[in-house]
Amino acid sequence: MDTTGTFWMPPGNSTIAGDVDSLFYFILYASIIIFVLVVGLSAYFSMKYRRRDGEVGKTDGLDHNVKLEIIWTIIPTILVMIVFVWGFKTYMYMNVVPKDAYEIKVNGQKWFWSFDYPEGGNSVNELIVPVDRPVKLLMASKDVIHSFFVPNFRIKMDVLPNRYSITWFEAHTIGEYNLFCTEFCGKGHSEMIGKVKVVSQEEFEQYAEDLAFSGEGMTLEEFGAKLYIQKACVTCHKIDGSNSTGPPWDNLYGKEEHLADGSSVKVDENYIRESILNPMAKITQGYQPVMPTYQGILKDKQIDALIAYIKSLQEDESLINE
Amino acid sequence: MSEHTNTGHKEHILPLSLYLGIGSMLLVLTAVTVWVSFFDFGEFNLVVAMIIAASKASLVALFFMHLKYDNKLYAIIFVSSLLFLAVFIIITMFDTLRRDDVYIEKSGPIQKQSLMYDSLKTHSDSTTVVDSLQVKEDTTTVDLNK
Amino acid sequence: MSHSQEGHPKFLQHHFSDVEQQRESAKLGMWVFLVTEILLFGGLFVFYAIYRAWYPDMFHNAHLALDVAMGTTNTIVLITSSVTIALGIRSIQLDRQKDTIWYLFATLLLAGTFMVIKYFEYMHKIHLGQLPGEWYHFDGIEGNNPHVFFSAYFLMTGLHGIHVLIGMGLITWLIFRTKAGHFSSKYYTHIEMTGLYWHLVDLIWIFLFPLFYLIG
Amino acid sequence: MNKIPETHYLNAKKGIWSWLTTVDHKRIGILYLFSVMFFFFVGGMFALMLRLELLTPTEMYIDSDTYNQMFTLHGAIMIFLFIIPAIPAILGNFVLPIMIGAKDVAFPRLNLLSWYIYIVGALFAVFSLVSGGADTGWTFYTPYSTTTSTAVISIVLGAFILGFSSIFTGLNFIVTVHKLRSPGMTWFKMPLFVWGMYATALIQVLATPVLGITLVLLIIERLIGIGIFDPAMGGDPVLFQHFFWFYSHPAVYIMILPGMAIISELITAHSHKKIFGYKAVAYSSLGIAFASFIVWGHHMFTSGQSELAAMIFSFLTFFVAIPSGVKVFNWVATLYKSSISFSTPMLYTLSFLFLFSIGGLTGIFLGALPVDIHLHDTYFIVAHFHYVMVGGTVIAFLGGLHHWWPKMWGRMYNETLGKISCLLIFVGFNMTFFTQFIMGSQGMPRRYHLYVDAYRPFHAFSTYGSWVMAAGFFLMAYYLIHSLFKGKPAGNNPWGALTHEWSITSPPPEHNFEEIPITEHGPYDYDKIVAKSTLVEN
Ligand code: HEA
Ligand code: HEA
Ligand code: HEC
Ligand code: CUA
Ligand SMILES: [Cu+2]
Repeated sequence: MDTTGTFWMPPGNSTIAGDVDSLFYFILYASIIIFVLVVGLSAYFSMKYRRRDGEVGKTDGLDHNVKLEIIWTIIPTILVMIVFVWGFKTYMYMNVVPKDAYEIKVNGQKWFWSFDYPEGGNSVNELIVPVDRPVKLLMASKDVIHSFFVPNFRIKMDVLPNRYSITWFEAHTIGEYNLFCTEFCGKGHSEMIGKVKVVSQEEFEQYAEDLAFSGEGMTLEEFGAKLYIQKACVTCHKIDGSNSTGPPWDNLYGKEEHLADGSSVKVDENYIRESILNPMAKITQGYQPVMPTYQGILKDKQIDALIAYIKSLQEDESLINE
Repeated sequence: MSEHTNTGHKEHILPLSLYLGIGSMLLVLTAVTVWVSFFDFGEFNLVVAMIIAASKASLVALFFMHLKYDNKLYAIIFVSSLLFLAVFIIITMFDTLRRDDVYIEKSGPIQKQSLMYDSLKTHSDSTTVVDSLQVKEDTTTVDLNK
Repeated sequence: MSHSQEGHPKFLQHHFSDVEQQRESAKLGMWVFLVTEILLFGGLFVFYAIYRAWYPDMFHNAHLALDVAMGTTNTIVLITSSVTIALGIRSIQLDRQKDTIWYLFATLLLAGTFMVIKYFEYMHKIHLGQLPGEWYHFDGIEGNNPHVFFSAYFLMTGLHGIHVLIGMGLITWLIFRTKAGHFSSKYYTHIEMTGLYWHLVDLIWIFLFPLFYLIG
Repeated sequence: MNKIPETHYLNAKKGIWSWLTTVDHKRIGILYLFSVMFFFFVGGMFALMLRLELLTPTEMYIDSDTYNQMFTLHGAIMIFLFIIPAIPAILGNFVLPIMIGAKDVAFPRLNLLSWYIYIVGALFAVFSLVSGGADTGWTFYTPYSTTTSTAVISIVLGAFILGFSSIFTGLNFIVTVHKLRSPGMTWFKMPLFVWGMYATALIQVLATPVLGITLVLLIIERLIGIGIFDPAMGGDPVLFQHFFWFYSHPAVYIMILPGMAIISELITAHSHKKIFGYKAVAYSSLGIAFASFIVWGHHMFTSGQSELAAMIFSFLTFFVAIPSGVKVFNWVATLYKSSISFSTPMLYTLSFLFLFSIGGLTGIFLGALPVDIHLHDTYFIVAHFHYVMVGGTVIAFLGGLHHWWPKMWGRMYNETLGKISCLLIFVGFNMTFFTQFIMGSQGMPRRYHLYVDAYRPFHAFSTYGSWVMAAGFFLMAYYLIHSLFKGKPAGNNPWGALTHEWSITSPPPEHNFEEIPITEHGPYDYDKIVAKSTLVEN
């Protein structure tokens, strides 16, 4: 099992990577031999039989050779059959999820990934899995087709709207790997990049607990602050007044927000809730309508916590209290 | 003019009676197919109807379209188009009917039509997939009797 | 094959060496064209086959909404029109231009009848809201996605109907040209080609009829 | 010294109108030449803009939406407006009837109509371009294509219309080959170019209608939601992929078979050697054509299609490789004991052998299920299809263009510049696209505007390569246009080749032949006949 990566392949960090790579290299070397044969011979003939100045005459009438023709039909046929059978076997292996696999629900959506863990936790754009344990991904999309691709694991599977698709892997090295969306899904397609974080079993349990955490023993505000990071709001919303993809959250609550359609609205609980669940309903002036919906991802309590957190970022007491 | 020899110069002029005969056979077959549709052969409904339709179609092609008398090339062309269509249908159905070979979860839509965008279940409370398939059945019927 | 200098007929195009070659080319071309037509419809048949296999019950329930009597009548009408156009070709082969015109005219009338019946069927469905896709607003058909059945129905019969209309245009044009004396037993390629086309339209209907009206 | 004949097809009639109403297959070929090359230029400019943007991992000068529209237009223009019509409609139209000793194609008016349809289709595509562009990729996958807000309908309609243009060309060739061969031109005396075009025509006629109906369904789905492809209406998006690839996989052989057809012609004409295994090469064209209809699902290995279907498709895919291999080996064997002249067309032929082998062999990687799962929708795919389409078809097309250029215009282009530009294209091409194999297997996804920093060196090198290649193309455009006015008269048979088109004047007379020629010898009987090159005298 190589984990270093080569000229052709990125490090292979899952159990199937080795199989895929050996087939890849088998085809590669066979191809190189055939290629050298084809190009080498044509180069050699071109040199040897090049037309010397003025020489124009009859050429050799050789026009077939049955033995040769049979050989170059049979040998490639054998080769491709080897490739097929080999590929077939590996494919079967790649397709049958081990019984004891840990099942994670994957949701693809323009343009981020979210993951639901059996313990009840949820994470966005960061898939956390235990090392050396098969993980089954049960995937569906909320809008268009996406595709779940982790080069280091050699797995890829389209994520379809209104239909489940399945893939699995077993990572054997701890680390952080790129997760790409490889089915074109619109503007943010190339930014629909996440991470797969492979951690030790103990660490994983810690994470799972953390993700499933529903704020017991914390104030709503504190919980909101945690979610702000955990659910990736931080990627688009800053709290230091600076602009990012989305409007900053500090001093947001209670103010009059100008909308793209010219009207304006007061930022209160209802508006924030709507912005989270149905972001396209009211677009803030000066911003693109790119915020994803968190419908189904955030639970009520979490939304409340986020609202409390946003509220806490308002310095002007008078706006909060009325 | 390599293919000239294949056909006689004189066009076949078929007797009137043949046209009328074939025409009436077609009408009879139409009656038959309507008639048998009142019986239920279960699985074979489709087969029976298609056999009758195919015989009608062959009559039209062979006699009205002169395939029986013309250059065989035309018949080859015609039949090959049907073959390619068959390839299209058969291989596509190899996929569409067998998506759940390995996993039943893949068998069908999660939800009926446009509901999907807002009601796709995220199993934060660890419902198993089979449960959610049940859910699907329910919503479907509920939806239909709305 | 040298140029036939004597009696070089008016309708012979310069790049053909004789009438026979021109005629056969046209016929081969027509057959190849029919192949493209079959595959064009073929896509819709695939659509039908797959959804029928997915939702057999829905297809059964939905097909009850179609009127078998009208469908049967239309089948008879179309088959008869196939006979008349075939007879039209036979007449021109025998140089009976008058008969040809009558037969073509009969075909045209039958095609018109077909379209009128189709019109009533369509109007009825539109009235009830048994329409394709988003326009579907009819209760009372049980099963998954009944609008898909009507999508298939309207698309397939619709495309077929368009072909009937095109055929009607062609036949009208043939009637005028036959009247003008353009055709004879020596040269009737256009009638023959239209005949082939018309038979194909009939052929497709022969399949559509049981698929939609008889077995659901 | 060679002379250009007094009257020929180019000056037999005069004025724009005579061109727009011409039914002469040669003139229609020329009409296609200019329109198709125009779109090649447009598509190429989009490609250069894409590459420029990809020079850096972050946004450089265009935003994601623009980038997405650009690769969509690049792909759609290159496929539907350039590569599919390129060889059949330009070179096929020009030489096929002459090669079989006919005065024209079977249906000259249909031929002209197909050009007008092409123009109308092109206008729709251009309309989509000016009305904001479409951003679906050339594959128009649902449900993205049914929900995006861009001008999808007009470009889809454009592709639909262009399909008819392609069908009519194919239909014409089938009938022409069957019915218009001159006396003595039996099936096995036909030049292999004709065989290739015939096999192509079969695919055009059988597959293109399915594209037509698919696109119509897509448009209707988008307009009124009929529920076949859009899951929101109970449809199945994977079904769209079946429909699309049922056409588009055979379509890739609509692109390569004509290229292979040209190579068979060039390799004999420029090495004055009888083709090795004539029948094998001829039949393998048909073999490829038929096999191409049963492998489409190899584009859908990760789409969620059933495992069984995936295996069937993988198995069948490999069988396409066998007849392609037969061709390649036969070409190489043809060179044995030949007399090779390093003319520009021959250089293109040798480049073809090099590049197409790489392109085709990488197809084997993709046909192998587990490997494709890793490589699907990465730059490995982009590299694969540019190697077969550009390295295969475009290179063959350019070879053919140079080969028949003197026949078309009666004048020679500058051979030295020709060789330089061929070399530039060859080197630039490999720089651009070989790099993409590596970054692809390293995991770089395609259709990415922004990318992870690790891939930067590959992208940068690839972009430099595209400039080298562009330089080659511009040089070519220069000397070819120059030759139209200033080129030396080429004479009837500059290459000393044996097919019919070289026995008539350059440019050919209006009706090709005074008398329909009798075919007495095979097209490649270089062991029996020596045709003197008319270039030597210059
Ligand atoms: C001209 C166009 C062309 C041609 C000729 C080919 C030829 C082949 N292609 Fe390619 N292909 C495309 C254009 C083409 N392709 C395009 C455009 C796409 C992507 C579309 C998109 O998604 O946008 C694509 C994608 C594509 C895929 C899907 C990848 C994916 O998306 O995941 C696959 C998978 O099987 C594939 C396979 C093949 C194979 C097996 C051949 C074979 O025909 C190749 C046969 C040739 C050889 C093998 C070389 C010569 C043979 C020898 C020297 C003999 C020895 C050989 C052996 C022993 C094997 N191609
Ligand atoms: C025939 C087909 C064809 C051709 C020729 C090309 C040519 C080129 N292509 Fe493209 N390409 C596609 C078909 C083609 N492509 C397709 C189908 C896609 C997929 C789209 C999708 O994802 O939907 C694609 C995608 C694609 C991508 C991937 C984009 C992405 O996934 O994000 C890239 C990136 O490098 C690229 C680059 C290039 C380059 C640099 C060239 C260069 O070779 C171009 C060089 C050409 C010129 C510079 C023009 C010069 C011409 C003249 C000057 C006129 C000449 C006149 C005479 C000779 C008389 N192409
Ligand atoms: C992909 C970037 C992105 C992410 C991630 C994101 N947002 Fe937003 N958000 C935006 C943009 C852009 C707007 C402004 C446009 C609009 O109103 O839709 C916005 C607007 C809002 C508003 C309304 C603010 C106003 O001034 O009107 C609220 C509240 C909000 N987001 C909350 C959240 C929460 C809570 C999260 C995380 C759970 C989150 N957002 C994640 C991009 C994002
Ligand atoms: Cu999601 Cu691309
Ligand atoms: Cu393919």
